[in-house]
Amino acid sequence: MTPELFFLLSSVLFSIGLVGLVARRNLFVLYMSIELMLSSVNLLLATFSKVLGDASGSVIALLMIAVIAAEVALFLALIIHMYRSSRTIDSDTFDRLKGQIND
Amino acid sequence: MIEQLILALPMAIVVIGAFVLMLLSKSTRFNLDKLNLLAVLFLAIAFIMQYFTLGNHTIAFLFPDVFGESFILDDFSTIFDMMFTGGAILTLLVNNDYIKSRQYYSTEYFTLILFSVFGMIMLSHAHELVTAFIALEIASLSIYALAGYHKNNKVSSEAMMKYMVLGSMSSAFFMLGTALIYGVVGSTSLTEIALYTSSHTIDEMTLLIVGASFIMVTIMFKIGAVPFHSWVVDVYHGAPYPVTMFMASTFKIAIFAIALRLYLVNFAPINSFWTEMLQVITILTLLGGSWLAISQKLVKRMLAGSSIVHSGYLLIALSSIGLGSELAAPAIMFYLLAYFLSAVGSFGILSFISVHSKKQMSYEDFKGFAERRPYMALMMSIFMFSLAGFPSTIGFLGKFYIFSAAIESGQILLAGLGIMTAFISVYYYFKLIAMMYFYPSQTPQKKLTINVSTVLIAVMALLVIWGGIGTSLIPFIPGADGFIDIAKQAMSSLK
Amino acid sequence: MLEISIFSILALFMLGGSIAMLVNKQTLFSAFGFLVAMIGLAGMFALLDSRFLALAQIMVSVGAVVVLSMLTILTINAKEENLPHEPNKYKWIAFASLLVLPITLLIYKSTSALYASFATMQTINSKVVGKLLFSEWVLPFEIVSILLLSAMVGAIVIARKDVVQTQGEES
Amino acid sequence: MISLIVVLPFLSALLMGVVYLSNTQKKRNTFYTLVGVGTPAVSAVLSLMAGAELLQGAQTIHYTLFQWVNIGEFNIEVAFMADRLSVVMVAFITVIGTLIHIYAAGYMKEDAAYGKFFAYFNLFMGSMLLLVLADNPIMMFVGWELVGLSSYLLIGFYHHDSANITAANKAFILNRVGDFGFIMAISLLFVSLEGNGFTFDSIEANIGLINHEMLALIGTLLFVGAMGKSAQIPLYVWLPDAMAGPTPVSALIHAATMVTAGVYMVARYSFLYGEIPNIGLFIASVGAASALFAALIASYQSDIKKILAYSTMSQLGYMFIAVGLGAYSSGIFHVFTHAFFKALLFMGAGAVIIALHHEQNIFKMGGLKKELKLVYITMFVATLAISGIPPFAGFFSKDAILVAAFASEHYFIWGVGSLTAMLTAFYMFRLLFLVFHAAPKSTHRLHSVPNSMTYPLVILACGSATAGFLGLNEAYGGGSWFNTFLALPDVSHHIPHATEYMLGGLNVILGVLGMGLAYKMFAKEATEVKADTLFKKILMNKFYIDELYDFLIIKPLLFTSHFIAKVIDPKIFDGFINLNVWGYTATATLFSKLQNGKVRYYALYILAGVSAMSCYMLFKLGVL
Amino acid sequence: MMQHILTFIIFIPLFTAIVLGIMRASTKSLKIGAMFSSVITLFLVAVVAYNFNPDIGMQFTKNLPWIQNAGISYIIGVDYLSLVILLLIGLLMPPLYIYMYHEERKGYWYNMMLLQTGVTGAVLSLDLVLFYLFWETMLLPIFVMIGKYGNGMHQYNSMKILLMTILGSMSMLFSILYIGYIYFETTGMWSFALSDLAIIAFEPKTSIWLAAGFLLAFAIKIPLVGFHTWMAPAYGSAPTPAVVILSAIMAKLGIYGIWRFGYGLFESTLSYYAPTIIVLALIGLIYYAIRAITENNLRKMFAYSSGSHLSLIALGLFLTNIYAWSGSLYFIATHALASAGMFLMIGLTYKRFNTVHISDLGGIASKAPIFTFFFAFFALSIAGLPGTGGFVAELLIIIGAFKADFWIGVLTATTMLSAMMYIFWMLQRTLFGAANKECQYSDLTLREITILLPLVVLLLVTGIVPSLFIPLFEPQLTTTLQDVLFVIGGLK
Repeated sequence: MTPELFFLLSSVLFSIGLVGLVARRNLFVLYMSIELMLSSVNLLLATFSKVLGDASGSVIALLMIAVIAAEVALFLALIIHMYRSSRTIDSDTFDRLKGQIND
Repeated sequence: MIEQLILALPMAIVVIGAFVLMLLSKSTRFNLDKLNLLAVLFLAIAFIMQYFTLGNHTIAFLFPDVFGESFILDDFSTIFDMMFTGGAILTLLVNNDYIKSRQYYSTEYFTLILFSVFGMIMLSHAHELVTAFIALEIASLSIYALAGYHKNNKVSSEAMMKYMVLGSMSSAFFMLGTALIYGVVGSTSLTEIALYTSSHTIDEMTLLIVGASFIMVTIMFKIGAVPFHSWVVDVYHGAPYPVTMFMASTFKIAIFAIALRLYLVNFAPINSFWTEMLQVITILTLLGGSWLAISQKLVKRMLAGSSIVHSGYLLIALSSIGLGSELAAPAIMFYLLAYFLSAVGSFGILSFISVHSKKQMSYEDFKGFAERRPYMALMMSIFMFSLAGFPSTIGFLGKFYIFSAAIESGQILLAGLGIMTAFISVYYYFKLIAMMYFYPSQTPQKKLTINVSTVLIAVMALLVIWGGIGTSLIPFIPGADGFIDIAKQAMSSLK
Repeated sequence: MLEISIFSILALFMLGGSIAMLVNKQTLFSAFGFLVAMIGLAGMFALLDSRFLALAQIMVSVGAVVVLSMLTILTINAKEENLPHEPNKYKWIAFASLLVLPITLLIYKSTSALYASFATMQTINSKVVGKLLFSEWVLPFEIVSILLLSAMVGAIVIARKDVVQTQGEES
Repeated sequence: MISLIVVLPFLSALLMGVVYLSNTQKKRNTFYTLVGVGTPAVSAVLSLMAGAELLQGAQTIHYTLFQWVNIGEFNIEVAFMADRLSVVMVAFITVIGTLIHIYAAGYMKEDAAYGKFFAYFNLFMGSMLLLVLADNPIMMFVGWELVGLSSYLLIGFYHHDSANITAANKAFILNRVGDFGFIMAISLLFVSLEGNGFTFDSIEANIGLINHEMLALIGTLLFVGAMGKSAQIPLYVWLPDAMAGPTPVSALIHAATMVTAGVYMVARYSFLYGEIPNIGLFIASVGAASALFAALIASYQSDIKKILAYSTMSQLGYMFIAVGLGAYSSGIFHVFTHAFFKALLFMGAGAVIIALHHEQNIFKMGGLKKELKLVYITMFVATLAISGIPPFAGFFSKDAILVAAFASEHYFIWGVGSLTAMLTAFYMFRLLFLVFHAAPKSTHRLHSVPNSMTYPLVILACGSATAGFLGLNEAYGGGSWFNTFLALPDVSHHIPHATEYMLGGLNVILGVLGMGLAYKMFAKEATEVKADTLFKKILMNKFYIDELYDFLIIKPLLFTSHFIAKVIDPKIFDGFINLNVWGYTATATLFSKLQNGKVRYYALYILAGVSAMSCYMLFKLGVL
Repeated sequence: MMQHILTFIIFIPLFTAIVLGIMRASTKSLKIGAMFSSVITLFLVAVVAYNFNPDIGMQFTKNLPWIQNAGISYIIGVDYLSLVILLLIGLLMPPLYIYMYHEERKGYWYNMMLLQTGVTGAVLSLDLVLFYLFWETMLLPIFVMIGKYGNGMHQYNSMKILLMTILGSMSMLFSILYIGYIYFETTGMWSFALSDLAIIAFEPKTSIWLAAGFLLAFAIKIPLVGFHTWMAPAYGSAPTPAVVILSAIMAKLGIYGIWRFGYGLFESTLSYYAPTIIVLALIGLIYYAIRAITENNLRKMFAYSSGSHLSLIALGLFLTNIYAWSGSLYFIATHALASAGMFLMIGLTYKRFNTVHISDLGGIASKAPIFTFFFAFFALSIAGLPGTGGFVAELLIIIGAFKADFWIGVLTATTMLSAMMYIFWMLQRTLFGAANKECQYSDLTLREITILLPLVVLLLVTGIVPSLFIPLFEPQLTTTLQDVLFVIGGLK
């Protein structure tokens, strides 16, 4: 058992999160992608914790879970609000602000 | 112990203020005016206390026995604190009329502002990456919420959505970087990191460099460097004026607090690695920012685009630091001061105007402004001069320093490009002046309103001028030299 | 060997879950994928001897976050036609994957180059975490509470249905 | 004292100008007449006194008014020098000038801008005197230019008619072309003298410092100046048009004084031209060509003043023949005599024009010898003089020139000169016969001619008749007093008296021949010439020189100007700038198109940025 | 008092403007205040000129540290060169204010006062950054005046002049910063004082780039051919007081800049650029003149005329001999007077006939003789007629040109022809010919004559007795020139 696999896994997860962020238009998926990215960092931290034999990494990951929770609160509120005001969760429909705006 | 408590007090007051305001939110006895005053009161006390701690820091860390070395106390952070609290005070006071004219403002507005100020203060004091990250998140999350404060406005909501999605994305990079650095150093304390970087060669620090670079991505994102800039214009546009003002001036500066600390101290040995990357980003930022700014029709969007350009100037200095310029660090500090004053002023005027008009101010709307409100127009011109780097304003001295630093570090081309973009910026800033002055007004002259907002804007305008031409020959009043001294003092305390 | 196989299974779950999250059109299916990935992550934490973390992951991420999001999804109950129509989804995914490749490689290569083996350490249980949390990490821990508070305030502000309805107001 | 000669007219011009401008409506004819005619008279007296002083043996009179410029070695004073040459010039300029002023007082008396006229007139007098009395080339140039200016003002005196202004412009511009040569010449002269003073005296003393090529160049350029002022080929076209001015102006400026400035200048620089005989020959050739050319044109003109103008040009040609060939005294002598009879002719013509209600076409005149008896007689004298009939002044001066040409063995020039003499007699008598003898064409009552206009005619007629005797040379039993007095460095060739008599006789014969021809053709009955043959057509259109200038210079200039305005400035210079601006804004627009409002694109940009950074790090750090 | 006199001269107008602005003065008190400030500055300028010692260099100097951290100091002083322009500014402002007497728009007056401070400061400052400050400051009022009070496409044109000028200023700023850095590198201190910087020896290659930065700014301001497309539109659109200052003072500051900073900092490098600039100047001399011939707008015509003559001045400056130099300096003064007069006349024309287009004018001479006299006088003095100062200057430059090179001399002498080509045809079409019946002809009023008469007298005095003025600048000009020649010669 080597840490290499963990590293690989977490980097792949991080990347999947990034891809989801770029490729999808569903606000929920966007939000989950971000959570996935942060979670993959948690995995990385836990791995380091074990690699270094230092519990601090895990503590950081713990704090990070709290941060994720905070973001979740805001994100869910956002999604609800966006859906409520526009009846859609398609991020592409929110494009009133762009390059040159005349109004 | 008491001494330490006193030093911690400004921060504590801000957060206590946030709590108090939060608790008062359901009380009917407090209207917006009073809440505003209360918030300003808290911030003002914090500001004054920060002012008095300036220059006599006998201890380096707050409660080292409890917090370890995660909360640093130095002039650098204190000066930043003063800018944050000052910026928040100005935001609140200048926009007093504005928020009263909009019905959607409620008490949470003040709470969120105070929370974000708290986050920024933490950010500038943080001497530990996780603390810094959390502080950044506090500030960011509050501002995400603030950006979408006008919820009935789809544009505002959209801005919030964009800001939140992209901001969280960039935060993930910060966290990733932190994790990687933790993996290398075994600690996230900046002290340890500095120790590590100074005792290893660049070749040994591959992972640390990767981690630090991911942290830099976040910083670049927050200051709006190209290609991480795309949110800036839209979010500045969508957010309500007070929030835009707060973001453009205060929050942007907060990012530099951590960026400079990391860059100048902890990552100093690996700076040289970044030089080329930074230069490319700088060039892109300067060009992209001015491209964006020049093609806008709304003044707010133009200012947003130009704020990207200003980040570009700061990046010039940042890369000069890596090349060993001695001027660059105080230059950044001074430029931040200059930009702070000018941006607060210009956005303040925009929001002041918007008190009575409900639409976004485009260039066209400024036609005849000088006839309607001659004093406002004059002050707006002063801020535009300063942003354009016209001499006799503080903006000129800021650019002067930045470009001197670039030349000192041998980045002639960057300095040249900077001057070119400054030239282009003259176009879009002076276009506004032209609109204000060159066209007759359709509506008659408005009466001169003297209230807190206008007085503060006038004070800002005077400071902008005084910071550019003020001389220290006049006793008791520090001139431009005073500002530079502050910048130098901040930087020298960093080492 | 056991660890490897557990790891493999968990990793498969996680990858499968996250890919499901990535490609599914139905939001609820995506959320299920995400749930699977999160549970897998908890397993991974356990595998890495961070029991407290695993617990926290189950409780917070799975128990609170994902469930909350599912609740939200169900509350919104977006109909088929309200979901985004994404004709070029896979093209985008392919393109983004291509762009993401260097980042993945960079993280993976640079980390794995540095560490090839685990250190032997005791299991990180709540005692260890608690000790650390209240000694070394007390400041971040303190301010995380403020973060949560501010996020709460923010969420309330955003999600609250406003009494005042002034449509058409710009800026 | 001699400074007063110059300064007085200027002051009076200033005075009258101010008085005139203070109230243009008010008639103050007495005041203007008093000041305007008085000052030249005072100048005349003063210059005669100066002449007397010189006659008593004084060499030159110098007077420095003040320092003008003193920079480096360029040390110029406003100083006057009355040597024999300049005194002669000054004397006849002031005397004849005074007469013309008197005449003008009559001629212009009904003009509303009487005061302005005299202000200009005195300005001209001052300038001309400055030119003549100048002690250094710079001051001479100042006078030279001011003469041009006042000429411009006077030609354009009737400014409501745009054609007159065109004529004035033409005069000034062609003069300025000459000045262009002049100023180059004096600059070169100064530069090549390397700071050995810049008065005429010191130039003469140091002329040896300059190499021969440079001298030739300077001489040529100086002569370009003279061409402009003295209306020689190719810069003569302004002179006929300049007749648009009032007749006294034509008399004073375009006959007696200004146009002779070129001759005076060459004589002034005689020490220089003495070193470069080739250039002298060139001058003589141009003079000869101009003389013949002008005479030919004059023979086919119908405007009385234009005929006289061409005749002036022709006579100036003679003078240049003289000075070119080194016979400076003869040249100046001809200037002197010519001043009398040409002024007289113009004034007579003016009287005729006034009498005929401003009719200038000679074919519409006729039979005036009874009505304008005095005018007829005086003009007859003048015509005889200009035709070179002894003993009138013209004979002696012209003869001297032709003799000099013959003696210097430039027979071709001599031949041209003689032919021109015949033509001169022809066209002058053609004029005389058509105006006074031929049958009257109109029955209008004649306009009365005031006395102030006729008395000067008489005085000038006396001068025309007798002035020649001043320069009577040994062959005719005189002592060449004029030449002796001038003491110019003439190139002398001794030829036998017999040859001189022969040449003189030939001249008389040619003159009489021309006169006879004119009598035969025009005395009784004459019809206007028609441009029926090519030759006539060319002559009547003055060899199409105006058109040539128009085609070669004016059209290209205007075209270039339009081309710059339409193409170079907007398309090239501004075009370059606008292209840059366009390129920049186009890029900016493209760039802001990237800002398409969709959040995933924004994420994509960030991802691309991070990805690029990662690539860079992958390679730079050697992770791969 | 004496050591602060220049400071007063610079700041009195600005101070007046600020005080009046704060007091929210009425138009009338604004007028009086502006007039008063201009008269006081004129008096102070006269005091300076009276106490000026032509035999020593910088005088009345004042050196104060300003922004010490950046090595920027407040150094002002006057020498032969600045004195000439200072006198011009002092002399021109009161007549301009009298000209503007009926102007009721307050912005006019404020801008003019600011403008005066700008140009005076630029002329007197001896610190590069201070100079840059004033250099930019003087652009602002022009920008506003053209844009706000101009005519035609004034908004566009004012933006054009602003941007083109600032392009130059930015390049100059770059050079200034670089020079400061070089000084820092060699001495370890920051300083932008001209006297400090003059002692550093630049590397030739660097020096070429640095000089280019300065020259670009000045070439645009002059403007040399190729940098000129802002000129005609700006002059065409600008209101009369602005155009007078533009042509009479600001364009000269381009020359002044080369003289002071170009020759003060990189004598030898300028000789590297001299051929190019001489060629440009010669082209400009003829190009602008030809362009002016068919120009229908009087303002634009004299804009081109200004360009032509400023090219001549620039030419004289780069010929580096005593005649050309003193000619250039003299021309700065006389051309300023003449063009000021000319543009004032054009302004008066506009007031009367509501047009500055030649094709709409004509026949003024028969109706308004005094007007005609002044108009023609200024036009002719621009053409360099003897008796006016312009002639002396042109003569000196031509002599200098011939001293330098025969062909340069020949081309320079064409100035005799070039000005005349457009001026006389213009006079013919505007003043003479048949009167246009639609125009309301009225002759100059006494107030207008008082504006113009001093200019006429000055032009005549400078033309007739130049020796009154030459001793003011000749000794130091010679010394400076010798220094320059020594450096150039020392390198060869």
